[in-house]
Amino acid sequence: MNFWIRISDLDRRWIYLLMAVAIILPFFVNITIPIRISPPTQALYTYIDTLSPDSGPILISFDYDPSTQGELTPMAIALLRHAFSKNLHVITMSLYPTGIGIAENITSDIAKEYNKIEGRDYVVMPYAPGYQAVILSIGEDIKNTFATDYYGNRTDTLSCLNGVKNFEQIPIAISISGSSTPYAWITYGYTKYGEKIGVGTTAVSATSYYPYLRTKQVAGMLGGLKGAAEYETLIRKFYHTKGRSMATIGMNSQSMAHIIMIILIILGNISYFAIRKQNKRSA
Amino acid sequence: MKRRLPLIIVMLTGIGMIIQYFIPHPVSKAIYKQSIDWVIIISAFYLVLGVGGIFIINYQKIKRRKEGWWLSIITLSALIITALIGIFGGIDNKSVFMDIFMYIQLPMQAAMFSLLAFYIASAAFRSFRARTPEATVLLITATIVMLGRVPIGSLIYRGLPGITEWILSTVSLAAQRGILLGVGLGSIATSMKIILGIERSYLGGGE
Amino acid sequence: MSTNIWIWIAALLTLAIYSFLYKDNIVYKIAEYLLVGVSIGYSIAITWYNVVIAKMVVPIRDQHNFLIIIPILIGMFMFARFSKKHGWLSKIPISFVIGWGAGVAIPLQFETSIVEHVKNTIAIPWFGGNILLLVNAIIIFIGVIATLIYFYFSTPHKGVIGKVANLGIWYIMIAFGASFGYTVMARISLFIDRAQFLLHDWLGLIH
Amino acid sequence: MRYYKLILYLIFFSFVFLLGIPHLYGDATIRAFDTPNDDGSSITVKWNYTGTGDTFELFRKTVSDTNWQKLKTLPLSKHSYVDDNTVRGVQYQYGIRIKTDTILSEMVISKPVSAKAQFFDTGKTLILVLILGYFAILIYFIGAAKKGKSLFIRKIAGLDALDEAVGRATEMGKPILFIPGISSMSDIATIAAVNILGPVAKKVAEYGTDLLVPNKDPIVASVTQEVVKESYLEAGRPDLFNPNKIWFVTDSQFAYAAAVQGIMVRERPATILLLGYFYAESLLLAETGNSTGAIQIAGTDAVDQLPFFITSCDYTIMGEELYAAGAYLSKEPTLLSSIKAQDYGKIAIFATLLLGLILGLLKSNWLINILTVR
Repeated sequence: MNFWIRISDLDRRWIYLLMAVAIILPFFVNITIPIRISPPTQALYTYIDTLSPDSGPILISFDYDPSTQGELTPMAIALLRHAFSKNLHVITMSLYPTGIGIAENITSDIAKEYNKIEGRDYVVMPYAPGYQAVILSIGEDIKNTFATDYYGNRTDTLSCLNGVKNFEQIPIAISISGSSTPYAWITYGYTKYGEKIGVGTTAVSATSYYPYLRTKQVAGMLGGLKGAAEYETLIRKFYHTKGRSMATIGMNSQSMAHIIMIILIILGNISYFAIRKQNKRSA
Repeated sequence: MKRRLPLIIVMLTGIGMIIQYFIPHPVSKAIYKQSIDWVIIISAFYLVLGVGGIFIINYQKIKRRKEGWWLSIITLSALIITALIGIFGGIDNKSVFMDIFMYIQLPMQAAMFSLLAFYIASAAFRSFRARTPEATVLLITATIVMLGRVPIGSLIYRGLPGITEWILSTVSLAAQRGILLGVGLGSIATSMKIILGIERSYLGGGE
Repeated sequence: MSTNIWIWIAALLTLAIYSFLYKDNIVYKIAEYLLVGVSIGYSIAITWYNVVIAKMVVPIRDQHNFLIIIPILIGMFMFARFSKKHGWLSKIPISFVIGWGAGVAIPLQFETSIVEHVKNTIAIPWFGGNILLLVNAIIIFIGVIATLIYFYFSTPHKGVIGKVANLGIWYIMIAFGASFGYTVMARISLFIDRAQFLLHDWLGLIH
Repeated sequence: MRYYKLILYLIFFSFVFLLGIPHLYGDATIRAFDTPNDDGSSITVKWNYTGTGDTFELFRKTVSDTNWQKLKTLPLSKHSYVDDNTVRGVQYQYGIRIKTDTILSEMVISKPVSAKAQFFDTGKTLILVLILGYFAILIYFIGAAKKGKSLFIRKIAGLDALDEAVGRATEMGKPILFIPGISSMSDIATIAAVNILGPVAKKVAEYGTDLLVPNKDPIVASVTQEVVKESYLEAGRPDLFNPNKIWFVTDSQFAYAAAVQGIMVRERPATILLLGYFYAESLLLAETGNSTGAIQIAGTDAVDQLPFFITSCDYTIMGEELYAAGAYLSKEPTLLSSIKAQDYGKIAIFATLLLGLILGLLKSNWLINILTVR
């Protein structure tokens, strides 16, 4: 019975190693754990899927900084792939000065996958200060908010923005954020201009948007890595997108890690009871 | 005077800020905005003090060749270099300062933060043992919620995400609300004691 | 494999932090002292721009807001702590900061952590027609009272009070379990992110 | 008799007045007034209209102006508008027209009005009442405590362990590590932590043990330094006080955690006290401390972090117990008085909850309306 005592006092480094393996292994081994699509993800997907190239550009705002990149970047990538697969025009921007670099990197990377050209198929906007002011100003005239794009081209010369004045020509604005910026989009974009708002947020913040989904103030939401993985599943299924499905891989790691943790907890408890029984017997 | 003046200042600023809350007049709003800046400015002086302390401690370590004195050289030079590059080289997105932040500070902070993935597992393994009924409840809820959040959970049992959601929005919410109500009452009472000059430990004990 | 020197630095520093999981070692120590130094240097530079320039120099020089001199003077009093005779002056800045904090907190605490929670707890949908929502609201109501009773200090936990307080403990344990399980996912995704950085951005082992 | 006539006149003239409005689509009235409880930056316009039409057109002019300026086109479902683009003190008049695609009605015009700033926000009366009431209870108990009335407080788990933990460190000749949270000084949890630090430092000084206090906030660092110095003085051992052992580490959360983690494994403290406000680093600190085999006592009012302390520490002081602990240890009766006030606050909350329950069953929204702070 010495075994149980050893399990019970297992050196924590073994646990660390187990966790590391559980998380890293799925990167290399192809496991498919079926992913069930949750209603908020489905809602966002369906809305974007009904759009056509003449519905006007969709707007994706990268309202996050490097600290929440892990959870949020896969969402941005999945949304961009969906839009580019459908030949929709895209405007990307950020309400954060530190988010603008991320927006530019990711948008241009994904655009390359689809041979999309800046100015014609998509636009990256530069940083403009103030959340409220920026959103309100897009509601009036986006070319006034951003006189030039990120690369310094005048926005009124870009064919992608032909006939686009304000929210009326932008069918949806999606805020990807680990903080409270989606609230600003809801308050100023939806309430004031009736713009459809989509939200991509971290797993921890996701629950706070449920009331807004219920009242339809938010058209759809991706919550955490799971939400991103669901979206990736949808676009893989219907558009056969290639490229790394970061979140799906991450989700496999996530599932593996949770399973390992639960096995550890069960082992811990078995050893606890075994040792107790042993002690009772010896007493 | 020496003992009284700090307490009088506490009382005046405290009551002033309470009154300000009730006055929508622009003068009151302006005072509030200005006061935030004042607090930020005053706090900045403490950073000077703190950094001064760091210099003294590390300098002494180096001077006396204490164990690990050369590590102090790393801290001090990193501090000085980063600060100088920031102040003289600018802090915008394309500056060297931002590179230092993005590729030195941020990765290490993120790595520190991510150690939690390991620690949370080891903490759960060690302490989630059904020793008492209360501990058992804790361990069962934790397990349900843990499973309810990943795709594999709904493969085991379809209803798990729903149960998770339900626990979080009822029982869990109730307990948190109860704790927060108590914390609210307690911290208001402490704030009031501060304004009344009864609570003055922040002045550094006794007198 | 990455050819960007910054990525290499970031990756090696990340590994240095992870080496602590095995045991404390010289590489971790170097990373730790470097991180401390860089992070203070970062704060100094940020404070320089956001406080010294934006809140002191600009208001005085460009906006002629000479009121800003007051908090600067108050902040300077802090250095009096090095003087035996005028040491008491150093308590003035802290008094201002603490009094301000207490005054701002009192009404806000009442509004956000007391009134709002009480209101949400009594808003029970008795006649909404949805039994599930009603039951949930009642579970919350009972939980709030039980948890709050646990934190009642004026009577020992005996008799009826003891029983209700015990129920409170159960609520609290479920909440803690749920919140632990809920956090697991977020913590693990932190390491997933770092692992992807190391394996993809740095080593290019996964695509 | 004269009043009777006056009323008749009034009725007569109001008829004439009403007839004077062109009845294109129905009757409209408009009212503009200073928005209550604001800083004097807006005017609220409300109108009533029953009749047909497509949209409202809202106009504005200053009294001295002759030209109307169109403010906004609003749907027929709207009956109010807050004009937040006004200059305080200037007199404005508002007018509204009802529009169909072919016709525009006559304008209905409001009385002149100007935006004023208020000196008391009546929407917040409830908060004022609560503050004053709570103040009164607190002052009553402070008075009682000063008169020497003994105030019963139940035992707080983890507090007794504190003495033991300090004692253990002295026996083993190892240092005690005190972490006052990572929040600022205006956080009440930090103040409670500082309150506990005083007595702990005194005991440490009496036994001649080492005390380490790394800080994440420079203000907290300067306060903890003062507190410990004072305690050593009170214990009669100012010679043992070393200001370098109570220091500011860095103000970055995870850099601080990295440094404290290092201190834990290198200094091997026998006792670790984690008291104050914590964020995600709570488990980093508590797990590392746990791995060194130290006795750990944690206390925080950060609800989100409590589960992690419970799993990794030997004793956990939860929520407001932390404030009580500080008062309890300091043995200052006036400090204890606030715990009594808190308990009365709880009784008031119970009463409100029960009243709300009963009123809810009676289908009354009265209490909920009162509790709505605008």
